[in-house]
Amino acid sequence: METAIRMSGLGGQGVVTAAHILGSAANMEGQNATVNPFFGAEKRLAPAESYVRISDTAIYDVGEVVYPNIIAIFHSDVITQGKSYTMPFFSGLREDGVIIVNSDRDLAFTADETARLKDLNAKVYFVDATEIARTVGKVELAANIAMLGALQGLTGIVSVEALHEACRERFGGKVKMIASGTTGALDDAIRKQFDKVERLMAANSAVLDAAREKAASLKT
Amino acid sequence: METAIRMSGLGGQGVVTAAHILGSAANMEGQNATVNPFFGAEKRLAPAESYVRISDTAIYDVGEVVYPNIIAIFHSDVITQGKSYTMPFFSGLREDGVIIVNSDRDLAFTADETARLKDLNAKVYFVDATEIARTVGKVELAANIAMLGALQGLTGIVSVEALHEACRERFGGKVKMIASGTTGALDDAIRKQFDKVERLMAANSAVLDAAREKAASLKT
Amino acid sequence: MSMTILKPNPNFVDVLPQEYKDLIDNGPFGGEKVLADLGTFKELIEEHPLCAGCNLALAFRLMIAALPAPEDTVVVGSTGCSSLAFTQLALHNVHSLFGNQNAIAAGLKRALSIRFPDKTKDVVVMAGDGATADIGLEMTLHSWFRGEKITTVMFDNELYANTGGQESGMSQEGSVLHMAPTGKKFGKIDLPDIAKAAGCAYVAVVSVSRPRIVATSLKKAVLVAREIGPTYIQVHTPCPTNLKLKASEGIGAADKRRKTDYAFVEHTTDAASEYLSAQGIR
Amino acid sequence: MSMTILKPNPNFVDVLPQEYKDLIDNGPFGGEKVLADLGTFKELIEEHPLCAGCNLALAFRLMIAALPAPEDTVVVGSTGCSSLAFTQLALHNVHSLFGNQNAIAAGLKRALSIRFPDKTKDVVVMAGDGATADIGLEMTLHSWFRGEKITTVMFDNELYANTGGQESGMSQEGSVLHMAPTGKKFGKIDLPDIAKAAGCAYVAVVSVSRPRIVATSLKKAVLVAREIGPTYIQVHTPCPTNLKLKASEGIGAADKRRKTDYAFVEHTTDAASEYLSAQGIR
Amino acid sequence: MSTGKPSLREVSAEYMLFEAKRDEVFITGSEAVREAVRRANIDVAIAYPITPQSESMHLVGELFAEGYVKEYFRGENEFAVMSQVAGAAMAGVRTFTATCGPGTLRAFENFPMWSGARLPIVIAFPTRAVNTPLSIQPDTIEMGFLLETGMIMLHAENAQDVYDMLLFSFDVAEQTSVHIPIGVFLDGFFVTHTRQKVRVVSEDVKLAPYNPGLSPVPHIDMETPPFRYMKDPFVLKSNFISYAAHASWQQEVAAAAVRARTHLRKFTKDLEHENPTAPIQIVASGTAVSQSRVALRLLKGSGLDVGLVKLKTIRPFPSKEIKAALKDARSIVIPEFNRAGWLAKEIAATIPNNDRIVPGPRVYGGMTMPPEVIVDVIKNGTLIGV
Amino acid sequence: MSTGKPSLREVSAEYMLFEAKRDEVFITGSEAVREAVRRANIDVAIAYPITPQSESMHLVGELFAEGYVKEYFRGENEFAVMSQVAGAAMAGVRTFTATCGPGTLRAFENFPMWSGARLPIVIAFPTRAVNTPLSIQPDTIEMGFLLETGMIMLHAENAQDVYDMLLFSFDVAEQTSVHIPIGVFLDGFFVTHTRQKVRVVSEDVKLAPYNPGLSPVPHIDMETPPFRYMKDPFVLKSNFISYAAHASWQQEVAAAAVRARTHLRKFTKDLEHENPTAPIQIVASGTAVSQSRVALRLLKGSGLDVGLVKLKTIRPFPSKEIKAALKDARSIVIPEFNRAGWLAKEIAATIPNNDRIVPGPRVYGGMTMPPEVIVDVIKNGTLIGV
Amino acid sequence: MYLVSLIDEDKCVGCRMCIQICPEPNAIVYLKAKKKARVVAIRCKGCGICEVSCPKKAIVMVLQKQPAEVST
Amino acid sequence: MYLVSLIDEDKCVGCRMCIQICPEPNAIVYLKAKKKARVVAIRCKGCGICEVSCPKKAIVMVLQKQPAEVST
Ligand SMILES: Cc1ncc(C[n+]2csc(CCOP(=O)(O)OP(=O)(O)O)c2C)c(N)n1
Ligand SMILES: Cc1ncc(C[n+]2csc(CCOP(=O)(O)OP(=O)(O)O)c2C)c(N)n1
Ligand code: SF4
Ligand code: SF4
Ligand code: SF4
Ligand code: SF4
Ligand code: SF4
Ligand code: SF4
Ligand SMILES: [Mg+2]
Ligand SMILES: [Mg+2]
Repeated sequence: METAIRMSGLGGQGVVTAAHILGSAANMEGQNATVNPFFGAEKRLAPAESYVRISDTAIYDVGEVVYPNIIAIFHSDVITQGKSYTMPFFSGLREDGVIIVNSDRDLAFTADETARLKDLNAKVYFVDATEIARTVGKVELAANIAMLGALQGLTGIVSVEALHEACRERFGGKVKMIASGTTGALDDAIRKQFDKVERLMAANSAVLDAAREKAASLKT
Repeated sequence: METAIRMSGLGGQGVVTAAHILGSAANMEGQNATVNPFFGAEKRLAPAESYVRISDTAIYDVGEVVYPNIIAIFHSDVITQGKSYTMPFFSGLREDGVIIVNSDRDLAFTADETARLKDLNAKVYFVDATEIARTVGKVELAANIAMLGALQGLTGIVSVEALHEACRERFGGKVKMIASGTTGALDDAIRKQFDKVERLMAANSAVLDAAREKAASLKT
Repeated sequence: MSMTILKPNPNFVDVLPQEYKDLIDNGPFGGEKVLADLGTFKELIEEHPLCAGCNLALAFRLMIAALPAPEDTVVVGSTGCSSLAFTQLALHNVHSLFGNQNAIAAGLKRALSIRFPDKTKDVVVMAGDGATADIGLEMTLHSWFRGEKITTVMFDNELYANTGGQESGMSQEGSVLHMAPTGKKFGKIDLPDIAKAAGCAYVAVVSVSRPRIVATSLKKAVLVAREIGPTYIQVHTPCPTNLKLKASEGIGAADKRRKTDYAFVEHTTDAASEYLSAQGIR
Repeated sequence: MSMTILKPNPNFVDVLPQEYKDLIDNGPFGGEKVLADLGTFKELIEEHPLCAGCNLALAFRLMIAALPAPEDTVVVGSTGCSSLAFTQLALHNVHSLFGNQNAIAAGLKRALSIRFPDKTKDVVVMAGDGATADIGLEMTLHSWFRGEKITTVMFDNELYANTGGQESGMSQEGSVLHMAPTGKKFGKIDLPDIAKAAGCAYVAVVSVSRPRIVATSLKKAVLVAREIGPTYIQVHTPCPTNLKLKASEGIGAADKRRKTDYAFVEHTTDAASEYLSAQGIR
Repeated sequence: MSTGKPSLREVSAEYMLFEAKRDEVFITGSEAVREAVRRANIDVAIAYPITPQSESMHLVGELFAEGYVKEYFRGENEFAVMSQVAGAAMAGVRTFTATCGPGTLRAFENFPMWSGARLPIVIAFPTRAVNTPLSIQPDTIEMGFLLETGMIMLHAENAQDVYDMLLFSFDVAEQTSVHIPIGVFLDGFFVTHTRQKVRVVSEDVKLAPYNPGLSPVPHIDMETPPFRYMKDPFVLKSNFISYAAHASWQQEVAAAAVRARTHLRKFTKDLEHENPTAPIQIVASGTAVSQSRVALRLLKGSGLDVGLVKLKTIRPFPSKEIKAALKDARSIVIPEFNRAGWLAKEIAATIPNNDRIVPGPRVYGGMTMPPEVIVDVIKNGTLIGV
Repeated sequence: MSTGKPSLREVSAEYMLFEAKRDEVFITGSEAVREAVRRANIDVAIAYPITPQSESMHLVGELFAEGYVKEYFRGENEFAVMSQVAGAAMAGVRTFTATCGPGTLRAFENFPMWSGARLPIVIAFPTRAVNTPLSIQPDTIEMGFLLETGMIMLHAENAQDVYDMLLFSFDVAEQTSVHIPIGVFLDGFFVTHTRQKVRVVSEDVKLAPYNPGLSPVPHIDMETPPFRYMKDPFVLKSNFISYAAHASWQQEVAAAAVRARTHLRKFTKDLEHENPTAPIQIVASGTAVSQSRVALRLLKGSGLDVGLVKLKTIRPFPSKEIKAALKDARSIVIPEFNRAGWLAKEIAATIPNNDRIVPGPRVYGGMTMPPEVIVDVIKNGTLIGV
Repeated sequence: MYLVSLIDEDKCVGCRMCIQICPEPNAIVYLKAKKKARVVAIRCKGCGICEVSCPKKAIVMVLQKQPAEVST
Repeated sequence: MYLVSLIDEDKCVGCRMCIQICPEPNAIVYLKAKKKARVVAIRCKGCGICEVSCPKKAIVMVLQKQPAEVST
């Protein structure tokens, strides 16, 4: 069984980093995984997308995930301002899929959208990941970690332990993530906000757990 | 019947010009003709070659003449110093062919060469074209015209009148010859030696006739 | 272009985007705008995808606003961050290959002179430092040698921004960048100096942190290029994203350099000065 | 290269061309030759196909004779008349593409430094004005910007000779040439000036009509390039063939220009001067 | 810059090609380029020398000096020249240039750009070998490299073809439904430097000028309203739209070449077929056709029945016509002036039962192809069923 | 410049590829390039950025900073870089570089020069579309352009292929009987930017260094006597010798590629064949193979019997092997990530009865090729006998 | 990313510095009548350049999520 | 083309100017013992540069056809 995940957000939010961590976590715990970004210009605030495939058998399929099982929306502008390469935000969603949106409120969809989501038997969750990042991690830029926590809490696609471990690996500096062009530069910005790597890792860890618990509580 | 002519000399001697004039003459009198140079670097004193094909039927064959009926050697260095792209100088000569060499004396060939020329039933003529140019035309650079005269006198491949006419056309400036690269520049040098085009044309005309008569007298 | 061409056919007005209508009703075409008018008219650039806080975007915005005759100006760009903003520009503009901007511009300018013998069409090249001084240097310089009547603007962010922050010939000595992992081994290319030697009639080195100077230099450059010869503006637009600065810090970084090694420099040939004075510009 | 490598195996001597044997017995390898020795030793160039009276051939001959260490010198050429002489040169030399000579040289020099850390291999580029200032300009300049330790020589015959006399960027203003049928519209590219701005440690402008100056400049340029940085020599070698002069008139044409607008100019950075003095060269 | 030759009478391409009276002149292929350009009413021509192209662009320069061409200059290298020509074409004028061999490769990136930008540039390629080792000799290898650049490709056999093809190329390239570049290929030296008879029309006519109004893409002149001005352009709205934009544009360029067929066929056949029922067929283009003609002569009386397909249009490739022409051939010989054998590959990929093909002879390095070699391949190659 | 990493153990390519213990890492294709380069004992690497190549050459730069690569810098453009690498290779050292798409076309003239100069450069091409319109997306069109440049071409399906192919390429390219460049092609983004499992050997080994003494052409180092020093060189002595020199050199370069087969086969098969007896066969290279693998999965149980040929060596083209593999195929589907369909053309020109081929599906513009599309072509395209 | 600029009209003196230093076209408009600058929130990318550049410290960055409050 | 250079040893003072100004390598040799220059006719292209450059007018251009006379 292959699970395909699409993450949509804005440049600078860390969707590529989030995908990397999720894929690494799956890989660590012995699942097959591949991770790749959307191949576009990467600018702060421009649409950004990344993809993770997780499976118990070999994964061959390459490129953008056209038919995701899980969609994570990192910024409400993706939906409300159309800041996205993939319109509508749930296009291609497979049946019984899950959508997780970073928003401080439940967004109202059009009647048509609601009907189509219902047809697909999709579950939509709103999690205020930015707020969790701000309050728990003291830095908004950890919103991507909060989204990962929420995703774990809602889908259990990887274990909590693996996710923590992958997170530590990513920010511990042992393995440097190789992201294309500007993404790499954008991604480094968050490190600058912490004087010590340990502190960043602790903050991330707390954010991850808080979001995970928050999301789990929403699960229907 | 197609007659193929190869002219070999040194850069600056005007083998390209000579071929042009010969081909034009044939064309003027209603024969089919094509003219082309050897496609090499063109430098003063470097080997130079050009080719004329004359026929009563359409000519298709392109490129260097591999099997000439007539070979005109504009400088003895072509034979004695090996200043040539085509070695030996008579390579490819068809049976019953004619060779005309600009030289003040009869060059001695090796026994082997002599035998091979004899096998081919080739006729070899030595004409001191440079001397004729110097004495009759007052300019060594007209040696190429002298060679044309000799060629006419020995082979009659074009009429005397057509040759004169083509010569006038070439130097009259009405039709500018388009030669590749340096050839064009080399070719202009001769004009500079005469204050008036008419004088150049008269000199050429005299050289042509003198050489033609000289050659005809040699004809065996 | 006359304003009648711009005015939409009334039957089609309702299908046009509001942005276009705003541009026609309250844009800069026809009547010349000055820097102080910004904020009161519809600009020629629509929302672009460049980074928040991008200095290059600011320089681009200021220069487009300062064009003396936008209705008869065509702009030639090159691959790089700026090319992403070009698609949002309401002037005819070209993007073809990385680095060939001055060759395209030369062909354009000469052809426009044939087609419009009685009108001036301004041709302005705007490209990155990599496009101008590295991969396109030969075409930049030869357009100047030939005296092409075009304006060349370099957005000098001192690196290849669009591909993720690699060293360019305009990077500072010692900068540690992608493809310069042990620090750049040579100093910035002195293109303003070379521009003088190459025959530019007007050369200006400006910092994005001084909007007024950016705007006036651009205007001078375009005017001089009309009559006198090639002109060159090098505008310093450090890239906050690749310098790993906060979005708000980029402009300060520019201003700091302006006060040290990136001060305003202007070189005007006598012919150009004369011409500018005759136009009432000092 | 040590002389033992050069010495032929006695068993093969009889199949070697006489020219090669002369070169080993009486050539310039190993012992340094000076200009005055010409005519007494076997030169490194064999009979070449360049035109009778070619100034470029003369400059080439003088410079090859002036190399401080021919046994450890490699020469990089480009397409053009000179490339026809390169095939007759008894030094390792490269011809690859038209205009890429300074890029080839940069790669060569860096690789030779890796292979021979304890030895100096001189890398000398010799190419036409078209190769250096037109089609290869970007590679010429960037090799200088990067400070590549190579010597660049331009044979300035002020046109594209090998293709039959077309205008080049180094042609004089007003010259009527192929591809400039109404006369060239702009002046000679001021490459010596640009070379200075680009960081050359030694720049010389010389005329072929002064053999001594040609030889000493070349030697200085090669020495400075070893330790200090890139060097550039622009040698005026007007082309009698394409100028439609008699073969004997070319050298005079060069000398006439030397006395007007092609005078000897030398620019030596302080570091280069110091280094040359230390070598006992003034 | 000049204002051209107002004194010349403007005529249609059809008139120029079919109706106008012609005179015979004895000129080289390079001069044939000049004669075509003289009558083509060209606005901008830009040159960079390279053997064996230089003569033709010298002559175009002379036409500029005489006022036949409005603007002309020498660029700094071929890459720049092809971009300069592109800039001029974008501004809405008629353009011409030429290069070959190393110059073609130097400028290479421009050619797909031209097609993609829908520029109706006409360019002559007097083909030449490419380095290393350097050779200035004829070789058609560059045509193989250019096959997928989107341009229309015509291959001339002789100076007459050059003259005719260039003149009608402007008309075809500039059709609204086409508007992509056309390359006319003439074998270096074999055609460029060979003086031969060419029939040309009188010098007092010229083609009607380029009409910028008929371009399918807007020119860069600020004489039409700026397009695509909106806050969130559609193309950024969806992966699929963004991908499809690129893909469909490529398809449109390819389709333009296909649409060009109709227009090309007004002036020329895709191929000419001599002795079509013969069991042995030679297929060739350029001067390989000429050499094959001589081979046919040599084969007369040999008992071998041989036909000859002269391919003129290389892009769009006339697959259907080739298939039809070779339907009944038992053996197919494809002489080429290049090592790669791109034409043999095209045909092998096109026709069924491609084991009928005897690839070659191939001559490269600059020598002419002795017709005897073609005869030899036919006599030996085909009979032993290679 | 550094002196490299003397601490690493020198091993043969065979040991590196087959014997050394491997560990599994979770990396992108760009990182796989780094891991190969780390172990390849490279002297000179030169870079110029272009998406999606930049990351790999950044990483090579980091290896330089760490001492794994002796010399590294950024050139001024791709044309220059390819000449700089050539210069270094001429001097007798091991070189590496990478570029793609527009960069490949910008540098184009260098590639036949490399082959002609017999330079064993290894270059990675993370393939990308070419302008116009600009697209940074994956597209294999550049491979079609490079087919006749004389270089050996290998096409990687995934990061593991990239790692393995690069490492053995040095060994193959540097053989005396080969000594021509090798290009390793990896689909941009699909491979370069996709994180996946790759098995790599430990970091304490490196390939044995390049041995300049084994070069079939002398290096430019003045360490061997100057050659060809005579008054009248033979090559100027005869048209035929001069022509033949160029032609035979081209043949020798082509022959070197053929000789490379033996060496390549020590390390890889020309092609891999899954389900060879199936009447329907897919032939693909690069990530089109991956998408085809998924298609095979989707087709399981459909009743259609489909095989898959994964082509790894594109040059020298394994004609005999392809013919054999497709001998009994009734229908052949060739999915490609480019508009031109160069692979379909290669195969159509190679196999008999090429009407068995269903060309396509072709996806370009950067989108992935949904396996469903391949299934669709097989289900519909083949059955209706297109 | 999560912020937009907000001008305090009480502090703003209409010097237009913010307008000329903002990298986004038409993101700050000038209210001629009031002689004040005003941010068009929908066009603001929240970079904060105007904030650091305003000589009167009239600008603050606020969380984007209150569109009603920002874009009046 | 048809000429080669010939040095009159009586006039030659051995200044070597001709040697340094000849475009052809090894076309004029210096006879150390005699302190004179001598043309190697087989290498001379007859350009005449040495003729115009010799300060002593010791050089004349002669017709190439007398090899015996020239190359001694
Ligand atoms: C021939 C070619 N080489 C490389 C690239 C990749 N490329 C695109 S933009 C760019 C860098 C642009 O740098 P610069 O000109 O300084 O502009 P910036 O992005 O910094 O504004 C590069 C290397 C390309 N598109 N084409
Ligand atoms: C890419 C490319 N373009 C053009 C040429 C043709 N070409 C060969 S040499 C030459 C001119 C050389 O001029 P220059 O460098 O001044 O040398 P010169 O012959 O004058 O000594 C040209 C245009 C070529 N070989 N390759
Ligand atoms: S990467 Fe730098 S230059 Fe490019 S848009 Fe972002 S801030 Fe501007
Ligand atoms: S053409 Fe000019 S530069 Fe070239 S070899 Fe002849 S004289 Fe020398
Ligand atoms: S900079 Fe400050 S004071 Fe000036 S207009 Fe803007 S908000 Fe008002
Ligand atoms: S925060 Fe930035 S984008 Fe927003 S108004 Fe201020 S300067 Fe403009
Ligand atoms: S220049 Fe004259 S005097 Fe001097 S060495 Fe030569 S021949 Fe003798
Ligand atoms: S004539 Fe010319 S080639 Fe002969 S010796 Fe004198 S200078 Fe040398
Ligand atoms: Mg930049
Ligand atoms: Mg020159």
